[in-house]
Amino acid sequence: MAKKLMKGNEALAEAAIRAGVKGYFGYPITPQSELLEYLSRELPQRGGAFLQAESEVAAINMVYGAAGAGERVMTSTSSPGFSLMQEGISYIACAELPCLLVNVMRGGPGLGTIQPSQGDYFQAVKGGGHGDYKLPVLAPNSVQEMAEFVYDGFDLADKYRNPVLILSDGALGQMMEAVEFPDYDIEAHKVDHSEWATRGRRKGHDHNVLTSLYIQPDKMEAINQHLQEKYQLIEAREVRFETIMTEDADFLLVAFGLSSRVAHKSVEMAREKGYKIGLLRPVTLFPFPSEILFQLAGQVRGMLVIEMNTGQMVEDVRLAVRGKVPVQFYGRQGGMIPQPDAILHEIEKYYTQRLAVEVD
Amino acid sequence: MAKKLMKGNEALAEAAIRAGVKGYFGYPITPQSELLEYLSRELPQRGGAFLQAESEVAAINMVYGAAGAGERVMTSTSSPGFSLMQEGISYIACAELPCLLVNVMRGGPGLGTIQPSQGDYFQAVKGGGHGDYKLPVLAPNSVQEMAEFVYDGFDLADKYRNPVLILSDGALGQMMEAVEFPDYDIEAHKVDHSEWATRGRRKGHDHNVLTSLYIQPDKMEAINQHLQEKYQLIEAREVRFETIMTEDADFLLVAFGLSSRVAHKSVEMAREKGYKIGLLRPVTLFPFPSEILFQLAGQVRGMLVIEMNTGQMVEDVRLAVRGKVPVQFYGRQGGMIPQPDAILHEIEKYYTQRLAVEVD
Amino acid sequence: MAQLFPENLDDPYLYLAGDESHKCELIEEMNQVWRRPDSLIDTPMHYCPGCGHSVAHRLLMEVVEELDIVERTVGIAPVGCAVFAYNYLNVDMQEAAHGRAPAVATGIKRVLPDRILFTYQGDGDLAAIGTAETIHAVNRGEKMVIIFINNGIYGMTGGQMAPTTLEGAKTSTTIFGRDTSVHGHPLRIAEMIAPLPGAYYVTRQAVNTAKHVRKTKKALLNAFQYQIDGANGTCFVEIVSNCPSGWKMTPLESNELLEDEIFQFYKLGDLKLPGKE
Amino acid sequence: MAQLFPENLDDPYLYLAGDESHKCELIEEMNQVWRRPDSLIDTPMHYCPGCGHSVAHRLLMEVVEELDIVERTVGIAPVGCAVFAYNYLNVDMQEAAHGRAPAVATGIKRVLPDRILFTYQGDGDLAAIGTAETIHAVNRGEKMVIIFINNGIYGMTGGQMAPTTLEGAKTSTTIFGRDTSVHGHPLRIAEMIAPLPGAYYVTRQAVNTAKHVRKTKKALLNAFQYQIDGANGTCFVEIVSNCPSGWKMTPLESNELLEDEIFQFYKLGDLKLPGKE
Amino acid sequence: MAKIHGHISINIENCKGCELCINECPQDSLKMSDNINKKGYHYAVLVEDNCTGCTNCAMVCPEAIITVYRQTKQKRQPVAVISNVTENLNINIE
Amino acid sequence: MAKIHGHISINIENCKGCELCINECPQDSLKMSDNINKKGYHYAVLVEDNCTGCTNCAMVCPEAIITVYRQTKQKRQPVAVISNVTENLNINIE
Amino acid sequence: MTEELIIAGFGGQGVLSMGMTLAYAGMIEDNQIVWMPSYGPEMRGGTANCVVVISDDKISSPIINTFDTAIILNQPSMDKFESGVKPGGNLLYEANNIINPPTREDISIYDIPANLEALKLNNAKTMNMIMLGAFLALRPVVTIESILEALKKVLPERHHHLIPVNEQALRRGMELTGQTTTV
Amino acid sequence: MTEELIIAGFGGQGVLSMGMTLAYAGMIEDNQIVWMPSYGPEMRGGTANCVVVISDDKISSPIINTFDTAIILNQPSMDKFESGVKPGGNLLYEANNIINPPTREDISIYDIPANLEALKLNNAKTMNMIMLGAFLALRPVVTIESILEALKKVLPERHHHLIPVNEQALRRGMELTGQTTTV
Ligand SMILES: Cc1ncc(C[n+]2csc(CCOP(=O)(O)OP(=O)(O)O)c2C)c(N)n1
Ligand SMILES: Cc1ncc(C[n+]2csc(CCOP(=O)(O)OP(=O)(O)O)c2C)c(N)n1
Ligand code: SF4
Ligand code: SF4
Ligand code: SF4
Ligand code: SF4
Ligand code: SF4
Ligand code: SF4
Ligand SMILES: [Mg+2]
Ligand SMILES: [Mg+2]
Repeated sequence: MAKKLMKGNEALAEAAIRAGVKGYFGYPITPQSELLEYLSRELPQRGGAFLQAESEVAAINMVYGAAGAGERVMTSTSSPGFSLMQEGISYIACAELPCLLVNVMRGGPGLGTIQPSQGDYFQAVKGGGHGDYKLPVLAPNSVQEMAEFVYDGFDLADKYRNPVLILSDGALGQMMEAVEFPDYDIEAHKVDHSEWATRGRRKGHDHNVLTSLYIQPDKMEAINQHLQEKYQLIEAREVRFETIMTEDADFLLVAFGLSSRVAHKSVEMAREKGYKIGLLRPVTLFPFPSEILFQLAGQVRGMLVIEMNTGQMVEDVRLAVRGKVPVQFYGRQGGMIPQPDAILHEIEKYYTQRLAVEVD
Repeated sequence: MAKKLMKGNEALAEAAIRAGVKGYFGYPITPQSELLEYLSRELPQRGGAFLQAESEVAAINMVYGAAGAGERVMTSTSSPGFSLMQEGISYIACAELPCLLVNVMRGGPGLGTIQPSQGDYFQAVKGGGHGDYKLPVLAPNSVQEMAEFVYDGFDLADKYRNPVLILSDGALGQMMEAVEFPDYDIEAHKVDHSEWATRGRRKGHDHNVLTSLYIQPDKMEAINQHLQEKYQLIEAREVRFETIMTEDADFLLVAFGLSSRVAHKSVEMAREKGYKIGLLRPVTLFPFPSEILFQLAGQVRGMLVIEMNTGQMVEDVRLAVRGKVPVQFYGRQGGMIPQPDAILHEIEKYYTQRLAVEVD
Repeated sequence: MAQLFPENLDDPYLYLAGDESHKCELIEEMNQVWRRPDSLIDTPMHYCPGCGHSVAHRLLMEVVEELDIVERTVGIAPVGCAVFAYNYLNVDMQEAAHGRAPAVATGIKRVLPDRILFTYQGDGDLAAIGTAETIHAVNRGEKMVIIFINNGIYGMTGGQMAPTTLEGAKTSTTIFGRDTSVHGHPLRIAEMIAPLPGAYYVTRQAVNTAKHVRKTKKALLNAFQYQIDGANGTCFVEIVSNCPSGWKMTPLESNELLEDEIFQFYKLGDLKLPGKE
Repeated sequence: MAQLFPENLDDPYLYLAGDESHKCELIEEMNQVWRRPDSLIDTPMHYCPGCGHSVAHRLLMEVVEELDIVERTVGIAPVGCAVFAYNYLNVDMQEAAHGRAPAVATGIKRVLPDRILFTYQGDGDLAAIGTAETIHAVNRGEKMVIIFINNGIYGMTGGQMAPTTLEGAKTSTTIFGRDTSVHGHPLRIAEMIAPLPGAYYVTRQAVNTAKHVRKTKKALLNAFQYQIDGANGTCFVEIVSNCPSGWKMTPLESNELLEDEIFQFYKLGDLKLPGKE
Repeated sequence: MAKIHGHISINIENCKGCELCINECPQDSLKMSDNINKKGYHYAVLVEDNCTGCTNCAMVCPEAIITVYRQTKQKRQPVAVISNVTENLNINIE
Repeated sequence: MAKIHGHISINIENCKGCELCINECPQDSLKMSDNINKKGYHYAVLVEDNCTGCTNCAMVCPEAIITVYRQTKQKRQPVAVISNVTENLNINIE
Repeated sequence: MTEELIIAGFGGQGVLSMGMTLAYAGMIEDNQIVWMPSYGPEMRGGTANCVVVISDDKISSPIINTFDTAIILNQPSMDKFESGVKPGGNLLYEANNIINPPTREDISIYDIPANLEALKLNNAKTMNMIMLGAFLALRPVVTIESILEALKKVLPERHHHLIPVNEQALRRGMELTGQTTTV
Repeated sequence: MTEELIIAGFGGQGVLSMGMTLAYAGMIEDNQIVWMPSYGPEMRGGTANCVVVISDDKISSPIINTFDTAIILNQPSMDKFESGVKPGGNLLYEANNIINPPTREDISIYDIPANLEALKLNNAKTMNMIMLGAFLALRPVVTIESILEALKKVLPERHHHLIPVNEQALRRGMELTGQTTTV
């Protein structure tokens, strides 16, 4: 396939079509609107339904319906819109419906700014909605991955009957890079959901029912335990991460998404200066690569987590390393993006102050 | 003051009136509807405005408005409704408006069950809405506290210009216990918000503006940092917890809200059997009593966290103890409530298996 | 009359429960002129005695059977007393979040346009929290049947005021009666949406008398038939119903209230017929 | 004519920017028949050239000044191009979440009933995501003025279809034109809410010509006066406006489109006058 | 016997005693039993033999537990069969 | 001079060149400058002396940057003052 | 002293108010009390129940699933709660409403014809007070005076004239368990 | 080789498409590229800008705030970005649109009369290509052929007849920085 120059939002939209998306329901919001606009143009011509919903609340519930019908469907939004979807996501997770969600994050809280941010990490991985549920969360860091993770996302969703979230940000959504769409055989990846989907009663069968209501606590508890088992399976099987120059590292950066690219640059700069720095980039935020982090905690003498927020993933890193090494945090907020030299500065601070650093 | 026998929901409502609430905006949902119903009867007769909103989304935005006007206002709901409020809460937190929120939790995810649960812990303390914000979260465990925490909640809200959440559950809301309302001088607690509130332009002043929009990233970053400083202040000053028989404990239960009462009973049962068990009950979930937990981690040989969910606060406990002692979890879900004897059983398991237990 | 009042039973009426030995001679399948529709699952419903929801459920199943669309139909019942509708209606069903049934149904219809969709919503659901979803589904002319059970109250949650509650009516959040200057006015949703071009057929019916039940069935038959025929718009069937528990009265009293007061405000009849403005 | 075209300046027009030395003799305060209202903060607005939002802002400030309610007024502007209204309107202002301005204003009005409240909402805001909040505020008869800037598009986010977008209109989400059978019909919100008993005064105006501007001002004066007088309901002033950027045309073209097409669909005039049904 | 053209049967265990059927019966054929069913409800019973099988009771019964029978024309004993007309015609005595 | 009854001043640095004022002026008194202001917009200017001070331009100017002046009746040079009528009456020459 | 009690039956049988009266009485006597109802749509045509805990000590857990005493007013409740009575505990049931009587042998079972007795008092609604009286005779956790005092709280003013007949019912109930009260 | 470039001016000046053309050309030549626009309401009547990074190596960070080259088309952009040019870098600006020219002495500054030249070409819209040509003469990160190839991608089919005049503009721009291209 030839390379194309595309915005992240558009690459994601194009990949969704190539992954066989049958329904898209969304609402405009900067900086994800190109995704919606692209699909409004392309999807109806290429075999799917596009609908601009009256709100994000409506959009996520349309997804609930269409996913319940057993079709590949998705929505996308940005931070405030994602907050409005939380009730719906909790329903979808409980009813175990496969679908793809996209949050192209911007700076918050509140109306905030439309510039890129990673302030919705907690919302994404701890469950912004009520109750105990989890979404597999994929965090791309390039336009290429904005496209690739769509296929993976849909497949994971179908495999586990669970909504999957692509957690991106305004910069990844807006920027153009070269992208190559992998071959993907829609038919080969099709999963037959007719056993549970509400598509009209199958001949000779009882009706299918989708619900998240179990008024009897013991039944609801069983549902919770079933969900937890599924999430444990996902944790056992689907952890994805990238290691960069970790083999001999004595200090580790941890960063996801856009910040991982900046961190990568800092690692290169630091290596040039002779520091043995590595980078661990979680690709799945749930399931979180705790295992590798715990391993690396046995090797490095400290970790620095870089995020575009006030410190969210750093908690998961600390949970993973269980006190073995100090874990520090450097972040920028509100649309500001960490700069490689500022990170380098933090790294140098660490090396000069190493002895003074207490276990955190 | 004479004692009254009241439902938790009603005691909370009555306390709100005694604390001078001037506006209540809410929407019916089990198991918090009594709170709404009580205020619909009482508040208009006792100097406040009651309005049944058309939805939880509307309710939280009415609160945003009325809080912005500088009046004591509140809303209450239960889990699915609280999810719908997340966007609004993020706005309120960013605009720094004081108000009281109440979530009378029920079992989730999805529509779930109306029975009590603690499944919204993460949503409450990690921010269910987008962006980096925090709410002081008070977790009562009796009808008496359902009332008392209202005063405290409003005062904290005014003091820090921040929404405060009372995180309760269906059992605490529905059950009746004796309650005594403390003396509370509304006038003495009144805070003058006219400097920032939007009540009509003050003579000789420029207009007041309330917003959460800062389109320039550097400004938005400054807002974020300002908020973080405030949250750090709250963490330094407002941690509340209760210790029960911890002095000589070599094993610690940690539980909040309703589960802390059950855990208390288990501690008594275990003490009778000769086990040196203590209980740490976080009263504020944010700020979390990490300090005391870290201290106790130096004393006990293990901790067991009891929750009515699949394990949420346990993460904060683990973060607090930084790997010093193993932290285990026992929970029930979906409206099921941990039973004292089951907890005792877990404790006994711990003592018999102590040697086999690895550092978690 | 031996068959009607068999003397050998303690309770002369009990035989009617299906004791084969005491059948009236007419009790033969060929003489059956009405029986419970097969698609109404054979289990007791959770509704309070006399509640109109149950009748509406039954009619719905009669209609999908008669139109032979049991296997093409997907229903959405959001939260409200009818949230358990899926326990009774033997067609594919999705439970929906409060107020969002029209959005859920839209999602399904857009990806499976040949299915027959209906939503089944209460008035708290459709006229309060779900106002936007309702209006926009109708405004888009989503090809579905919206069944709107207007009982003027939040039944499920214990009798709070609904947008549709009549002026002066006492509910658990308006214990001194609905005061329009504080609580707003009773909302006639059907009147509001009928003028929308996306609304194809809008009618208001009731199920409190046999006559009304028959009319409602007719209305439902029409609505589903229009959808089957590919009508370019939404069919909206309001059923003004009772809620004996929420209204704190007996079923008979509740039906009287319907006739005496409620139908004065919510006038029964068609608000929009296909082809007519 | 020396004063009009001073020859000693490179650019003969520049002197008009306020160069005191080249004043026309009429330029004296006592001769001023119109000037920017004081409460419109003296700073350039961020709106695109020719955008109707700016005119509406100015009128609003003229009106609150003339009615002497600058110190009693609280305004709510939700997200949309007018989200920065607080940078221009020197009355107390709250920015609101998308669609929620009527709820926010309700909150304030209920705790401070003697304040004068207005919301200032776009059509994406009021007619899409905020449908429920709008309808219920009006249905409750909240004592406030709702100013509804209907420009048939989502201006702020780059020109996507709004519920109010006309049939056939091309937007960034309907690049082949709005097809009512897929995207729904253009929604006439004012027509929908005017019949509600909570609606006290409903009017549709425009600001594309001096004549329309004067009428709009009158309408706003009425609306605020009613609220000052304690009118028992909501005043709703729709302003059909342009969005040159979203429509991808010049301001003049956009105003032509208004006259040629848009006012045919959104008819200007009063939809409900106090005391008349 | 000649009067019986209709009949109903009620699944009384599922009756909730709402009395709507009683109210709706044009023949006053129904009344509430003094006894209760397992759920504790008094239940409706047919007490007269004048049921016409009009289905009114079934129409309003919320529980859909009333089955209605009616003597169909076809089933009524033919008194005479007249031939040589365009269609077969059975004459029944009402 | 006799023709000048109205006049306007435009804060050209804030003009966005939308041309609405030009279109709306009944006297065709305005046109766009060939020059641009600091923001890069061509701006409107008064080019005729026939302005009546009707305020039309100001009404439609989105930027609210047009100030309109008009010779007020009181200020115009009275040609004659006629007394002995119910009200003072100034006669101006238009 | 701690008494953990469940009262269960139909919604209309006065289950919740019976429990609330007892709870109030407990409070009047300065005990710790918890009253916890079942709630939600399961009330709709189904069973209603409430748990009452009365203790002279702090009540650690308001949620219990075994009981010192169960007062059962209909068959579904019997089916549900019989097994929850602690060995040695009491099970009182309204005779008329139970088709399948309880079978456990490790608890004391009392079959109270409260409906019948209430009809004798010409007030069917006093059934619950008869059951309460029967319970109090067995487990005198509060005095009858406190109950009467509590009734004043629980009953709205306009029903206070019914307190005498309720007292009658309570005393009749006490007789039915064949015990004399401590009063 | 890595070139980090910012192009900034008014919305209507072709800022974004200039950057996009360059980015496409970079891709055609198998470089790594990132094109990143400013977005959102700040475009409304304000400045628009885009950053282009072209590199033969992996681009770690798409977000930069110092630049090898800045192409500036109006005064507000000059005020904002002059300071961001790396010491030794290039600053090209459109002469006609700048009132206060840049003052830094540690960078190379080029004042390009692109508007004027575009008018000479009878197509005011080619201004941006003149600026691009001027840049390419200084920093031949891609060939002019690749730019022309890229234009085919960036321009909709119906505007392909404009490619020749754009080529003219590019070449004219190259001359203006007084250099000959590598082509
Ligand atoms: C988001 C949310 N808010 C509130 C509720 C609680 N709730 C459940 S049903 C209902 C209203 C029921 O009233 P209606 O829709 O009229 O149905 P009815 O029970 O009267 O048939 C409410 C408020 C909920 N489940 N979810
Ligand atoms: C919850 C949420 N969804 C979406 C957005 C993005 N958004 C901002 S303004 C807007 C619509 C603007 O259109 P309109 O209300 O018509 O105002 P206009 O800009 O046309 O004046 C949208 C969708 C948002 N800020 N918040
Ligand atoms: S509460 Fe009302 S609506 Fe619900 S089942 Fe009972 S009677 Fe019907
Ligand atoms: S985008 Fe449209 S509505 Fe927004 S400022 Fe520009 S012209 Fe006005
Ligand atoms: S079928 Fe008609 S006549 Fe017979 S019992 Fe029913 S209502 Fe009465
Ligand atoms: S209508 Fe049905 S449920 Fe009601 S009393 Fe008659 S048979 Fe029983
Ligand atoms: S005031 Fe009237 S006449 Fe004068 S320039 Fe303006 S529009 Fe023209
Ligand atoms: S209307 Fe105002 S902004 Fe527009 S051209 Fe005229 S003076 Fe300039
Ligand atoms: Mg209802
Ligand atoms: Mg708009």
